[in-house]
Amino acid sequence: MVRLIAKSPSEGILPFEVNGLTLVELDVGPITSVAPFDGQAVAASDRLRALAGMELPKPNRSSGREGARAVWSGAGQAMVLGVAVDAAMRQHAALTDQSDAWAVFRLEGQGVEDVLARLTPLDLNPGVFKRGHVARSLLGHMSALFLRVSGEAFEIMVFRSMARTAVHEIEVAMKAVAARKALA
Amino acid sequence: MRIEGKGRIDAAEQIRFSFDGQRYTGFKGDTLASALLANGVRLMGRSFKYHRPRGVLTAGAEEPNALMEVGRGAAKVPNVRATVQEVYAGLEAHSQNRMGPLAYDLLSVNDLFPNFLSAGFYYKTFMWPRAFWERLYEPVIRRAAGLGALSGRHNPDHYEKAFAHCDILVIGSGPTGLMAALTAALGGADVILAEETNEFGGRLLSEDEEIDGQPGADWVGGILAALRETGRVRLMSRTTVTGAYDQGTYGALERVGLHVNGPAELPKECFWRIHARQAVLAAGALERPLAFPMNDRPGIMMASAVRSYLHRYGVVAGRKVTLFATNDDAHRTAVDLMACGIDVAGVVDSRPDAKALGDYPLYAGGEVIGTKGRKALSEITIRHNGAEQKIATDCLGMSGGWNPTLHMTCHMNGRPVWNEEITGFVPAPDAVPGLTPAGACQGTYSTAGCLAEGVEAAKRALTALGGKLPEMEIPQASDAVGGSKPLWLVKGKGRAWLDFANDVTSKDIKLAAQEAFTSVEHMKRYTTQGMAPDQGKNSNIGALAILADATGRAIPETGTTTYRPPYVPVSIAAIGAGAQGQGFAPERFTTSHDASVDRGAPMVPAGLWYRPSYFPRPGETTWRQACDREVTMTRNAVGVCDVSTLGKIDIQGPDAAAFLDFVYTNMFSTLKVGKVRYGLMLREDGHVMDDGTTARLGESHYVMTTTTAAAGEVMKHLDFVQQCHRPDLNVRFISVTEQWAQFSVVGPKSRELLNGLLDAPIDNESFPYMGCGDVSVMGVQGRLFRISFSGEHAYEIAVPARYGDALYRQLVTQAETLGGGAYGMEALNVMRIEKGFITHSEIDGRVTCFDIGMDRMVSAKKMCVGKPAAQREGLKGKHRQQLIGLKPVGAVKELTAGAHLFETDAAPTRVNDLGYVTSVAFSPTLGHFIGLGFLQDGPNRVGDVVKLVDHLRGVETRVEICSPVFIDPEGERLRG
Amino acid sequence: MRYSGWQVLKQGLTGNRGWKPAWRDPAPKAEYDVVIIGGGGHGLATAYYLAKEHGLTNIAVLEKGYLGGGNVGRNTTIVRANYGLPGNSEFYSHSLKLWEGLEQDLNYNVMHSQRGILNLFHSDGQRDAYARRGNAMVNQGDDAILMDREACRRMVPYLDYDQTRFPVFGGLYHPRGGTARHDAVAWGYARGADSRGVDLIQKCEVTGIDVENGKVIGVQTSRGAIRAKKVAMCAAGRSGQVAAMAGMRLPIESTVLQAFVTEGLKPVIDTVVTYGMGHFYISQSDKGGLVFGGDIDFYASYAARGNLHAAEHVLEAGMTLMPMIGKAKMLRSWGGIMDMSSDGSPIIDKTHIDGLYVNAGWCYGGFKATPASGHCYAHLIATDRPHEAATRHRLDRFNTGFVMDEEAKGSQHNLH
Amino acid sequence: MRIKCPLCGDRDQREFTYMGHETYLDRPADEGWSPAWDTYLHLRDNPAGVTRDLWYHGAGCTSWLLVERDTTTHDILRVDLARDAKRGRG
Repeated sequence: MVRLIAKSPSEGILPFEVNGLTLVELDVGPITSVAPFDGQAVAASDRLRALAGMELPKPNRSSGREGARAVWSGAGQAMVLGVAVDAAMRQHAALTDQSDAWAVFRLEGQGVEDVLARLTPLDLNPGVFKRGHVARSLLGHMSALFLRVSGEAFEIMVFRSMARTAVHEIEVAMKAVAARKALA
Repeated sequence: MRIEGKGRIDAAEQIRFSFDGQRYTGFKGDTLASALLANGVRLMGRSFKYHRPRGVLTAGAEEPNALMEVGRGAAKVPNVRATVQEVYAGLEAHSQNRMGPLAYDLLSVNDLFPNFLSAGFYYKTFMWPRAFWERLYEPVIRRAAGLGALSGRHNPDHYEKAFAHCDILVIGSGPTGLMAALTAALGGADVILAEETNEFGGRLLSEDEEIDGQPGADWVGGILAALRETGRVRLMSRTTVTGAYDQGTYGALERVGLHVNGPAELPKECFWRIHARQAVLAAGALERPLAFPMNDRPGIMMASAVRSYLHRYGVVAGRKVTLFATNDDAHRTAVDLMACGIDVAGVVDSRPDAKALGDYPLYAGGEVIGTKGRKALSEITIRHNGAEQKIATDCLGMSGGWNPTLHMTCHMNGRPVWNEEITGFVPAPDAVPGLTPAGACQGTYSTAGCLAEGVEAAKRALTALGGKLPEMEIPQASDAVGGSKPLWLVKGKGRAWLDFANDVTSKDIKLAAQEAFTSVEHMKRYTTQGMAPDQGKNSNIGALAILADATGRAIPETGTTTYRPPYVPVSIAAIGAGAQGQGFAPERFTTSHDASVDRGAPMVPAGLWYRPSYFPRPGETTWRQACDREVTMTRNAVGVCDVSTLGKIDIQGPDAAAFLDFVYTNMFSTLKVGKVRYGLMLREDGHVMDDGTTARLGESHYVMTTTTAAAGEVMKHLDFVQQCHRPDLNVRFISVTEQWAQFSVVGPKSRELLNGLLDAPIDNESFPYMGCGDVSVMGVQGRLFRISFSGEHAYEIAVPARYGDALYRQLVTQAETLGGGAYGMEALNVMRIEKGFITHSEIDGRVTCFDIGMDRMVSAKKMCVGKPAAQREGLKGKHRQQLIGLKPVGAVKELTAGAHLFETDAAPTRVNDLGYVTSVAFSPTLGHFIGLGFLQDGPNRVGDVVKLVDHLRGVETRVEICSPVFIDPEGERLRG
Repeated sequence: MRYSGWQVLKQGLTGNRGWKPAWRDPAPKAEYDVVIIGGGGHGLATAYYLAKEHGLTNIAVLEKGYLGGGNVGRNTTIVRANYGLPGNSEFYSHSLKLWEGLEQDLNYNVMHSQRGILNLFHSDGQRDAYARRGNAMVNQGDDAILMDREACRRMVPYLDYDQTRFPVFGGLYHPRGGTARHDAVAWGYARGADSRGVDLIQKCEVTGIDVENGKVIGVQTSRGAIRAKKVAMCAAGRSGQVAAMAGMRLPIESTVLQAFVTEGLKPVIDTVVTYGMGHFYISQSDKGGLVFGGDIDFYASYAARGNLHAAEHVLEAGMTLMPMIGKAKMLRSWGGIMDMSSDGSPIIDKTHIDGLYVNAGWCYGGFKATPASGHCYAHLIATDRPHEAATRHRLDRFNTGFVMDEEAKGSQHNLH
Repeated sequence: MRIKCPLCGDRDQREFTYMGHETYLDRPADEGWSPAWDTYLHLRDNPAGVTRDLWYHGAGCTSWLLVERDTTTHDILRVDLARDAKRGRG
């Protein structure tokens, strides 16, 4: 029997590189939103720790590491990336499969903040927004999630349907930054 | 004329450019104005009203006269200040606001009749005959008015916007700003130093002045090195801070690529949104022109500008220079010029006790009372010791003292305060929260004072941030303040200009006062004083003083002056950057987008999404042919359509059912697991907000669907209801619109099609009408809902979005083998109209549940959002226009949506208006047009004939009122 | 003094020394038949029509600042009668007819320019909604033309028809719509009212409304108490504060609307153009500036200034719709205070206090309403009956549900 | 304008949408139309000065916020999560 072939959100348009900066699409595996029910936040966090060795992150923070990470994604909500969340957590939290809802990018290179300064109103100054920090905010006019994974790299999540726009806008910003550098 | 060895230009790099077709040579570092002056060009523009010849007045962004068109074709920029535009190779500039060549502007005929063109003359005439305003007067006025011209073509250049964040923003890099930035950085703050011009240093680059025993420019270099060394200062040159907004937000315009021939990716300008926790305003001061008879000729410029051209560009604007001043500052111009061997023919100082600083003729207590030279100054007439005297001169530098550049402090409604000591306005205290003015912009005019205030202001900002205060040594510098005595108007024969760009003279101000326009705002609006491109930077204070004099009041009691953002004009392309073309809003693509395009479907916007309009097949030449075929195909076999754009919200929790009961009019707590129910949602004001189906997947797990259009609004509404009304409910919800690709499979063969793909076949038992459940489709876990928006036996199948493209292609291919295929929005719309299903064409935001015949869906057993307000008398009853169906009477070519309904014998006027048509379609199923609409007391008029009138499309026809459900009213097909 | 071209010549020849004050500067009298609170466009027009149409001349207009200093001098000057709902339809139609004779009536050139308004639409659904509105306009006796994309291209060729995010499908054209010189409208009415004996009193702030036994008897002001038989509130932007003096709460929340003007440019935009997929409208003033605006800043405010985010949205909409304006430079931005009513339509009504009248809730649409607002308000004040063009503008309509929700946004004030 | 979201921190205004006065928190219990409903939906003090109103952090954490502001200066005096405020009011 024919099988359904999976397509990634940015298939065919990524990766690319502009003047030392790279934008790639990440396959982070399963993504599950975890929203603990009233009074269940601690229990849900404990359950996640038992399951994947990480807690439910506090606001604007992440936990875990690449491959098995939890990122705070809004009021009373986190997204667990890379590990399947045990259905037994259901008694503590609303679990919703979001594995296909997001396009996840990694933008990396020297001056990555200069590119993002053209796209988001967040203060991503390394002294303010450190490794492991997370923010829900805007990328252009799109809702987005930003995670700093290193001094020169961010993971950026946008809704799947807007992946093309996001990639285009990041690309334009990368080129403008490169053109400025060439001028200097 | 260029003075060798002077200026900060790079004499090694020659640059060729053109002005009005004439080729010239300048140097790197020149502005267009300095390069033209160096080439002896003095006539640079024409004034707004009288079209008088004008030359350059200033050396900065406040320039009112030397406005030009720069660039060619679509890239042309009008109203460019020649004083700001840096020259680059190939720069092409043209003079503007002229009819014919610049030197022989035909519209200068206006200058012959100034008395007939006095302030506000146009309010008093051009009224007869009435129709002549649009046909004659206005077109003539419009053509004569305006300044530069837009190309009328799409902007071809890249502009960008960006955000920046800092602890302390320092605006201006003169002595005040440099010391503020250094203090702030040494105090541990992250600093942005914004400088309007290409070089840091401000006025220090335009003066011959020492700091700490070094030439000013050298001292600047040292401070810049120290700033860089801190690693905390972001130096932004060519960046003008344009506005102060709430909570430390500032707008700033950076000229990124206007001074070079850059690549296409290089932005011309960048509009910055800077968030600064604290800011120091060190914007300096602008020199005040003097109002004396015929003070507008090319060659008359600001005394400080003469110094700027000399020291920054090595340019002198004349061979025989005179000065007219009220203060010591202007004498520096004479001294500096003489040091370069320039002939200074005299300094006219209105102060009787003025002292000369050098060996030049001084006319203390004198005034300039006239000038000569049509296209360039040739002579001035002065009155000195009661006698008149003529002096030959080709450049007159004038100085009426200084006005603090306090504009930013007005942006949050701060009103400047009159300071008698400096006879000028200074910023109101704490006019902008977190912004500390320092130096000349608050009236401190000595260099020593500026240096000290820069330090103080930065310390104040550091203190507010809770930072440490560094030990700072104040450099040694001059403490001269350039003592000035105001002179607001020199009496004499001839007009004295105030607002050069708008051609406002002292007489206009007096006329306004004479006609009762005595408040400052009235005067400005009546005379257009201060409304020109310089926004009154050069003239507002002078005009206010003359108004005060004309009304017999002191300046402070006459009023104050204010400024609104932006400080300098900002390109629309800069603030609107990113939006040109597709960038205005994100584009959302369904997973089936490429497959639809592959099949030739025209994709049309649906909110942010794109959806296929129809799928043309060979031989079909119109959309109607495709649409009719898609409808027939679907109703007879099977059709497939992507419905992923509908909002999908996953709702979980012990109180999920109670929550849904509260947001929907009807009950969802009674819905059985594995079932779907139609739901109606009201706004709290009782009108219909949205509708959709909600499925119960588990005891405490639902998935709600919304319309495509209202998905975002509904999500926000649910958040509001839960957080602000019912935080007691233990419920969680999240959008899953993006997670699932969802396709409707519609028609009598829909189950057959699905059973070819599902891993376990379904039947009417396992999936009855309004049933739902998990399925496995080609090995992928999905969900199946038996719901219909067409009246047919239909399903919606959902799979994780990564499989959307593949599943859609499979579904369409399989449908085609069954005699069906893909259908688009047009066919979807026809089928839902045939079945009488509503969309936002019907529930347009003014419609109530009563109007759509669903008032019985408002459960009496419970409270819900909108229920109380829907009971108002205005929202129900016979006066309301209610949903009906329409079908043609006799041979009717077409019905049109947007038409209104009348009794057949009534005139189609407002008072007879009974309703309107919301949706129409040609029904291939029925073979004629059908429509949905709203008619007063409609349901009681089924069978009546009314008149449909569409004035706009020329349609007038009779239609019969019928049920909105045109096909299968019993719903047999749905359950088949 | 009658204004005319001849007068301009005559005065010009004598050095313009003969022009008389446009209005007097009277001290307030102790008592008036009618006191109008607010010397903006609507208050001045009300005074003018009370004097002209109803013979009432013992009237004072009390203005806390200067005449015409509110929204009449801060708007984008658009004049139109293109509403779709009963109530608004006849009211703005009435207003446009008054506009069409205003210069001659006032002997003041308010530069009413019927250069046409083009409302663009960007989908079939929007086209049908506009058609419904256009048909309502014609039903009312006003003019409307439905234009397709090609007709738009001929009329406004400078739009981006090929790349823009939301393509232009067509437009609803209102030929009699246009613009006027906003300040001149206030000045023309002021001069007309003054010449008929109305006292225009500037720098006179009303600080209290005196009510006795359910009847209004006068007002307290910064220049003393003034007795009055009737008091007419007409203080857009401060309606809530004025009504509070009479113990009233209005269905109004005040917000900011920003407007923008560019530097002067040679003629390039000949009609008023509005965008259908974002909030943006633009025209070119006779002086050459592009005058444009968009949506309100959305939050409650009396600061009369806006923030960058709203401004950016407006300019972004301009750039996607007509990228040729990119090279024009925004010269000035300003904000007006909009009294947003709960259905987006205004109120002209009596109050529960005898002799106290309310004129409020003009949202961002008060300028074009100026003549009809004054005309209908004057009629109500003089006769105690609503003018036939303003029968639905009632204060109690929110409670009864007979609302006029042109924008179809519901009861949330800031959404209209 | 910037608003300090209790969860996300200091953010640009563009992440938020405004709804209206805090009156909206006090939904009347009346099942039928009543003067309380007229007040709730329509009537406002509309103060020129300190007010409290509701904002939605839609592009952030999706919290509704209760913001104490001055309508004449745009100063922001205090920000709370609306759900906490509502719970406090019962």
